[in-house]
Amino acid sequence: MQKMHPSAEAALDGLLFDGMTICAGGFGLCGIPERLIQAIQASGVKDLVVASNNAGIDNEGLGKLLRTRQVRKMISSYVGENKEFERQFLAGELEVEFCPQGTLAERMRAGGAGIPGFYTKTGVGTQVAEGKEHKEFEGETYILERGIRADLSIIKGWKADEAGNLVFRKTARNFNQPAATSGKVCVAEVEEIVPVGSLDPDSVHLPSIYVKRMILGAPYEKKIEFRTVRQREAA
Amino acid sequence: MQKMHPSAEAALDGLLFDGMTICAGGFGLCGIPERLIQAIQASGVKDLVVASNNAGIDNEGLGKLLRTRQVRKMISSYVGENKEFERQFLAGELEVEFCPQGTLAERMRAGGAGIPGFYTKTGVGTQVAEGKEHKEFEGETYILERGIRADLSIIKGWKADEAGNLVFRKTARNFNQPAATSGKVCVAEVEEIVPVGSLDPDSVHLPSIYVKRMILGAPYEKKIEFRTVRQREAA
Amino acid sequence: MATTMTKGWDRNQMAARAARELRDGYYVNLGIGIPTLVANNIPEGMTVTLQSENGMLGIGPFPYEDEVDPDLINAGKQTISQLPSSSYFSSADSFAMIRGGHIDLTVLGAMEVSEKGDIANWMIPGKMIKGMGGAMDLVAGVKKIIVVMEHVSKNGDPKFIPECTLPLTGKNVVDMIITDLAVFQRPDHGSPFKLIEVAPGITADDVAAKTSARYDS
Amino acid sequence: MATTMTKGWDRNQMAARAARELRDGYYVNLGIGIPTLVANNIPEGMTVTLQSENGMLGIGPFPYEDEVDPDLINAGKQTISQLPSSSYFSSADSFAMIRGGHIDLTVLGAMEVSEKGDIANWMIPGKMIKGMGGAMDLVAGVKKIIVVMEHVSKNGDPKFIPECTLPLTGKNVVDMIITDLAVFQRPDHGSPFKLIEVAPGITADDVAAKTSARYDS
Repeated sequence: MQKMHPSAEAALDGLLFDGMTICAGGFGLCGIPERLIQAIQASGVKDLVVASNNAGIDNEGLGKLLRTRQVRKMISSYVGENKEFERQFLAGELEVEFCPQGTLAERMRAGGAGIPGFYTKTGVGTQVAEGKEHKEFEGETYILERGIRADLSIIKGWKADEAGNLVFRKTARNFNQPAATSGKVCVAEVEEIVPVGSLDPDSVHLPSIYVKRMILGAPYEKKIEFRTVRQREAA
Repeated sequence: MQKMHPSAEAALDGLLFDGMTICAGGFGLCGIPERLIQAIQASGVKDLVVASNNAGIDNEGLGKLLRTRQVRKMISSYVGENKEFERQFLAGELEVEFCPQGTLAERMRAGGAGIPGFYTKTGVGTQVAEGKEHKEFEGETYILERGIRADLSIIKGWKADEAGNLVFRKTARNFNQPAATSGKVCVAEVEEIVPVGSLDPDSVHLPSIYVKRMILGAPYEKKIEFRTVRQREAA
Repeated sequence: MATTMTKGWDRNQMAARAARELRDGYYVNLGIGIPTLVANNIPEGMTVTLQSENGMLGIGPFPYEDEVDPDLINAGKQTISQLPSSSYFSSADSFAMIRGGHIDLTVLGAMEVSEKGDIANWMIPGKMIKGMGGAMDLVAGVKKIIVVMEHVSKNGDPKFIPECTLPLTGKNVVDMIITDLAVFQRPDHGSPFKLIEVAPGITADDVAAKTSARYDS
Repeated sequence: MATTMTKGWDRNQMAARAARELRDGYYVNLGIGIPTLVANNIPEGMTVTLQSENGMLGIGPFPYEDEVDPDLINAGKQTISQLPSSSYFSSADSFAMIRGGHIDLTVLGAMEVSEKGDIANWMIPGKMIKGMGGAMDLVAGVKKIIVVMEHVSKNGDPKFIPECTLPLTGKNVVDMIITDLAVFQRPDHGSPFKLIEVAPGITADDVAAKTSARYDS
């Protein structure tokens, strides 16, 4: 069972179709599956519904797919820092379902865990709750949120072994883990492929069962949105 | 903020009361919080509701609390291999709520994650579904299961740093992780305390926020329920 | 026909028959008993990863005496070993995997299977109830459910029957039944089972005589 | 009174006032803007662990130039550093922590707070909507919610008002309001807010003149 593919195009072969739902990992530009996004752009597939915490920035990350108008709908918690997004959204060309960040992460996890719906207090009494089932548990009101089951998950990992066990690095883990579980198929891009046996079985973040196909995406440039530093005090 | 305590008794001080609900980690005799169970036994606290996958075996693990009749109700998926349990159960002295193993693990996680209820296909059409709300999602029937929020979680870890970050070892992780999150307070016993900075931040299984108090429980005997081995072929 | 053949498949042959349903790259959960023997019958050159529902992917063989580790057990609480490709996770994550439909195949024992694909394998009323463990989660979540069981009970009563008499583990979930006499399969959960194979020395009539469930032949 | 005093607290003093609500051992989530400054005001000798909702416990200071790591950012997407006690986890696990009530305290900015504890801080109709990010999860899940905001808007309108006019982030969730002029608190979500403190040089009448919400004084 060969999970490794020579290119993002090869790894996505046969998986893309118009109108499909895609779950993407990443937070801002941190830990985004940029090679796979690029290949999806190149494929020309369209009318996509994309669940991702953010929508990239202009021509970075999912911003690429927005620029080419391949996305019909975004399910996101925060979409600032993106002029093209703003233009399409205000022009009514792009549908957006705003979803609180924690609810979005949990919806991905739930979809991947066979849970079609769960109750949360998040959003009760706000626009987010409109049209959703309300239910009381122990005197408190909660709303029903739905699991997201995507046709495809695209994620970015740090290292994977040849069996598909994968680890993330620092805060680049973010949505990649829940997004990976929510797709019928998950394709991963990583910075390094290591031999089976190199990863500590106690420290695998994403067991091989979730990673159906993968590519080595390195080298990565890794853009930073807000570079904040402190100065060393003079010795 | 001192999380380390000199003994299980000290770590449980002020946390125990009659009629309380306790979530316990462990699977069979693997990864059970045996020092804490012993201290709960010694405290004499009674009418306990205990959520734990298993109920220990005779006088091992939770079997200790059963023998002293401190447990009013067990929420478990499998309670074989326990004569005293069987006696009390058949005599109607012990209440048992059978809960499918995956539903139990998810109920603990949900309780710890602020989710009072979730839908699952597990148990639909069986005794487990009786009296529970049924709901259709995309033409399939699911039942509503409730999150478990316990008064106290007791768990067993492998190593913890002084800040309370904790790692488990192999299959001893099991229910310890979800159980830890489900309690208003979680007390952990571990085999080794290491200095802050010794654990890889990418490989912490249970972030320090969940571990409110802890004890060094070593040395452990670690009993085995079914010792199965193979023979080395002759050279 | 040799007389031994008329008895149908033995336990290991039933496991071997179940193993023929494995495919390269499958992630599989095996129940206790005969299903466990499927692990010994994985075809050469095929990668099949075994899941243990307490929280492990990549179950290795039983350990050598000096490798026994109390922290490393399977869902049957037996000591096992790990493989280079193994990974560990919590029981919550393990059942997220199972419930979420990520496991390709599970092989389970059963006391009864109905012609509608219901399965009963966790409880006999009036006897001590031990609990369902992970069986209800497995039959509800895994993509393909194979039951391996003796064709008849110790009393000689059919176990593949019109309606289960015992409390169910799952309703309309079984995809394939492998007994010591025959194999039944259905393409989807709306279709009836079909007899697709009989054990050597067994005839379709032999099977029919010992089955009360309706099935296509 | 010196004239500078009559202006009330500056941004850093507001953060310092919020920091007085910290307790040893607290796990805290700080919003963007003034709330971030609370981190600079943690009392000496007190252990306070900062959570970043993208998936980290134990936020360190901004990195030195040569430590900058694109894989290490906070929820505001700024580069940060780690501490020896840090841990990383997924966003799903991070919000399980938040939603589950494990975070002791969050300090957030707001556009409006109502006298019933409603908060609006994510959207102005007619303007480009950026989304709520994690704000709705935080106000729904964290044990104690402190809002730090200017007492009046740029137009001089009160921000602590009878009813929010902007779309809500959370309903009946705020426990404490710290402005440049005063501090309001309530013991529980069924009680009215009470003016518990005024900034140096500010009188209760000054506060009343700039507040349309009802509160106990």
